[in-house]
Amino acid sequence: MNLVLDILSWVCLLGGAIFLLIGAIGVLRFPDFYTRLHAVSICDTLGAGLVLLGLMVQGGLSLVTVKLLLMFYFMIFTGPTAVHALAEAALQGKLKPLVNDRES
Amino acid sequence: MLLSNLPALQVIIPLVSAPLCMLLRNPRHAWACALFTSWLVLGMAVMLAQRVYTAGTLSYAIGAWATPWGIEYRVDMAGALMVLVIAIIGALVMPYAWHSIQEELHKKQTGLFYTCYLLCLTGLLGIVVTGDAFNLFVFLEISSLSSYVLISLGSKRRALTAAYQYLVMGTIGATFILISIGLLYMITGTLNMADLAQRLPDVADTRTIRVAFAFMTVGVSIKLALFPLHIWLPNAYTFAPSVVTAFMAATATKVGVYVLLRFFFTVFGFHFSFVAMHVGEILMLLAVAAILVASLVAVFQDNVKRMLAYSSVAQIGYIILGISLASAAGVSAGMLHLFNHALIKCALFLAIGSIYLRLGSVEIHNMHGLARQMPWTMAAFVAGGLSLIGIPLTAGFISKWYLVSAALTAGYWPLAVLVLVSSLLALIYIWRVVEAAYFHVPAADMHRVREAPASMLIPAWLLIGANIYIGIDAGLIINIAQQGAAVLVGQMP
Amino acid sequence: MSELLGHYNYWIVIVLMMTGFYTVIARPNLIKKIIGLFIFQTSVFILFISMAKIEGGTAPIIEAGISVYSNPLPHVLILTAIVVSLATTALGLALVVRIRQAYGTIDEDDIQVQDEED
Amino acid sequence: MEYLIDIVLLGLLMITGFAIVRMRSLLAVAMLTSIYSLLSASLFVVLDAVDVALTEAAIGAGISTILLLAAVALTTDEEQAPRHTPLLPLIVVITTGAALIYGTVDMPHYGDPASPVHRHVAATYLHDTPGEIGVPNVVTSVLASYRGYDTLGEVTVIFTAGAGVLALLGYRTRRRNSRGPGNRKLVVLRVIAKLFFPLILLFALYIQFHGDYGPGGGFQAGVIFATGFILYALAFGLGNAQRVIPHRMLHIMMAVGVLIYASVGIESMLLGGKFLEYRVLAEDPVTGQHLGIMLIELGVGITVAAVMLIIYYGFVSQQRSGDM
Repeated sequence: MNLVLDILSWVCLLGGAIFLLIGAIGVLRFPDFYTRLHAVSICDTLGAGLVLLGLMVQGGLSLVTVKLLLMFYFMIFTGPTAVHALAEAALQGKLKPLVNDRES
Repeated sequence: MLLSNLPALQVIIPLVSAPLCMLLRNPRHAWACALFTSWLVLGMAVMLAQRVYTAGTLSYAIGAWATPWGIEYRVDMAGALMVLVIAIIGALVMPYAWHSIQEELHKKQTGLFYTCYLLCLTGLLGIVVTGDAFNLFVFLEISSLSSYVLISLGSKRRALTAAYQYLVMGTIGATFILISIGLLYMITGTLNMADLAQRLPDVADTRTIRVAFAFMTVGVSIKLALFPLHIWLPNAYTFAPSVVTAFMAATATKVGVYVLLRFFFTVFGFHFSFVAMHVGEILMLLAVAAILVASLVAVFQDNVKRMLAYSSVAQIGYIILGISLASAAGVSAGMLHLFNHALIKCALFLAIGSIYLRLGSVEIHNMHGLARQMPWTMAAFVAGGLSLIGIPLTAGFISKWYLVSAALTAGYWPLAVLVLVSSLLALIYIWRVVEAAYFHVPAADMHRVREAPASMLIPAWLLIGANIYIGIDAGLIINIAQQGAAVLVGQMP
Repeated sequence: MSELLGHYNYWIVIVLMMTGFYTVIARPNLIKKIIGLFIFQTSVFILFISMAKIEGGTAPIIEAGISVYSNPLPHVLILTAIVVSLATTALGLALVVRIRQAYGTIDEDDIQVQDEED
Repeated sequence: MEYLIDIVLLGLLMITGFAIVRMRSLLAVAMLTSIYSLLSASLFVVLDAVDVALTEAAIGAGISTILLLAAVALTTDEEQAPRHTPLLPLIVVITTGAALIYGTVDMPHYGDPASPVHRHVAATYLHDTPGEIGVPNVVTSVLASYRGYDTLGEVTVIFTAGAGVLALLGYRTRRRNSRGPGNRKLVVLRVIAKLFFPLILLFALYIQFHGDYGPGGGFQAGVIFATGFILYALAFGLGNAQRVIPHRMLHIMMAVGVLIYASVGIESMLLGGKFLEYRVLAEDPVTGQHLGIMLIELGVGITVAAVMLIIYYGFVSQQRSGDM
């Protein structure tokens, strides 16, 4: 049982790490601000979320898990809001999105 | 209860009255609060000095925790003298402040001005009485932060840049001090100064302690404006409100000197500081440079406040010179000059503040014929100037005399010549003001200038009176300075 | 070799401190200077906290079954120092804002030029 | 493993530090400074300093960044190229650094249990805290009791900063913000802010009163409390925030916090003890310590929260137009 939990948590942790990595690469490689935001939001939700999930599995049924759960709750609300606010600010600042049919 | 808690109350009372002062919305009430507190502090300082004079060093364990674990307040004779200096200046400056501040500051800022003044007082007193290295850092920051604010309240826009420059340099200095405290703690495992002094000799031969010593010296030197780290001082003194200049010139740098003395003699010990690290020679070199360069620069200033600021740098040079002689006579001469210079400079800056109030300017070329309009103020300035030069029968003479004799005893006769030369330079720059005020034809609109109010004249004249009194009968103050030096230099061969 | 490795932490911290210190004294921009001070101070905090670390220790919160704790005293000192650093930063930035209102620039050299004109 | 994390974090710190020196855009530098703080907070966790990490994250990465951004917004973003050769600064910096490196040679090794730091004073704190103070978090017991006077000084420092910013920037009370067309776009932010505002305040209270048992205490709680209101002000405009918590009230809070702290000390003097000697506050010395620590942490929290908000209001009210 312990082994199963361990494997499960490691899968989650590694998965989270991979998503974080993908997000980071995306921020570097994507052509403009709005697409980069898209990459960032993966880090916030899936990346961090999976890491937290993995840790929860490690923590078992304890106060730690409750705290992690609260953190997860906090992240899934704040992450998208922050990205939304950023995009909104960029739009207000007259930053034009990159439209297709042009290579950058 | 009062007597046994005196060392703590000395600092706590201004600390508590600062927030109270902020809550008072009426500027007059805030002023009254600050005034009352300053005089209360003075009363306690006198009581404290009396107790130390009769009973010897006082130690007070805050929170009743035994010494290396809790924070200790420790007041010896040197500390009591410093507390007395700060309290006297603080008490005399406050009655003066009312008119001056009303004129120079925006009405909304006056309440906050008095709050910051009380905080600065708290910080300075806290630095002097504490026996804990880190607590010293905390109170140093209280006094520094409040003095940045006080300086920035000056009426010209350059007050802002002066305060900014002081903030940056002061914070670098404070961070250096913090690094030094960290290194000391790393090697000895303690923060209490007495405990440090006990543990340091065993580990004094490590490179870490040497570096800690160097950082402490540089950090404190920035605070006390030792040449060439003085560059913040002229601007800060020139553009701060008059009261602040008078208060800070007399106390802030002096407290820096005191911290240096504490660390050199009490914490690191005479042997380590002066024999192993040769700090005496270095300081003497810097002090000589400070005296010569700053006096020379002062001669060429048109703004009297700036001129006196450079003169302050030179006078700090004298004090450091006394210390650098590394003898009991030298240190007591330094402490004597520290006390006297506080009185002299405060009186001079108070006189200049009165002139600024009435004339709206402190440039020499605007002061032509001023003596006829403001006879009492100018007379105070002249008396203070004479003391600054070191004419016999003034306090300045006494301390210079002791300084020269200490230098001669130590075999440094060129230093005696140096003191003479710089006194001549002082004569020149004071004379330029006197010449303009007494012997030049008054400007056309000079007749509109009135004498300063009594509340501003009396503090200046009290200080002048003290100056002359010390010049005639210096017995008590010399005795205290020598006792203070003896406590500090106790372990000296 | 272990002689050298024993101090690597401090050496990096010193480099960090000097990065901040350099920014303070070399950069003419007033905000950059404040940031430099902030970096300088934060790095000094790391120095303090590094010395509190003990091998195999845990955070100094007493719990049954744990006997080795890191040294709590530097933590306390640094808590104080962090607050002091915030106070300095806030005051410094407030000054910068006022300077900008008075001078229209936050570049040290420009300010000096204006001051000389006064 | 711990060493690996340590080295990686230090490496990242170095990269961030160099980037801060090189970058010209002050907005970017402000964000990098925040990252620097956050990295050092992570490093503090690795080094077992959880209380410090919490504080650094809240103060360094949180409030300081907000202040920096506000200052940049009020001044200018672009840093001019330096016009002098940085030779003298370089010499000063290299000398200082070399001196420090020279000093490290005789230092005890990193993590060495035999170093004097761990032996002399600190060992007693760890040993005596359960019996004398009775709180598990030794950092709290040293902070609030053994070295409680430092903490009073620290509150005074923060108070000074608040008074200073007030004196420098003054304040203007805003009328209630109008709901212009531009504000409609903030609707997502507003919903989330409304949702989280009570939670942040709740979390601040938790940090405030849980400080005896885990990381936390008055400072961190005060900062988090203030952050809640800053979020509110960001989403709904300064005018509305000032209706919730007016300026005059902040002045009073700022002073009252210091006074609470100091009066605990004075009370213990009146009861015949020394200044800040909490054990005389109750019959049982340990209960007295508990009571004292709780009261002073409350004082700290109130002052810190008030000052943070005063500083924020001060900066933001400098802006002439609308929302920030």
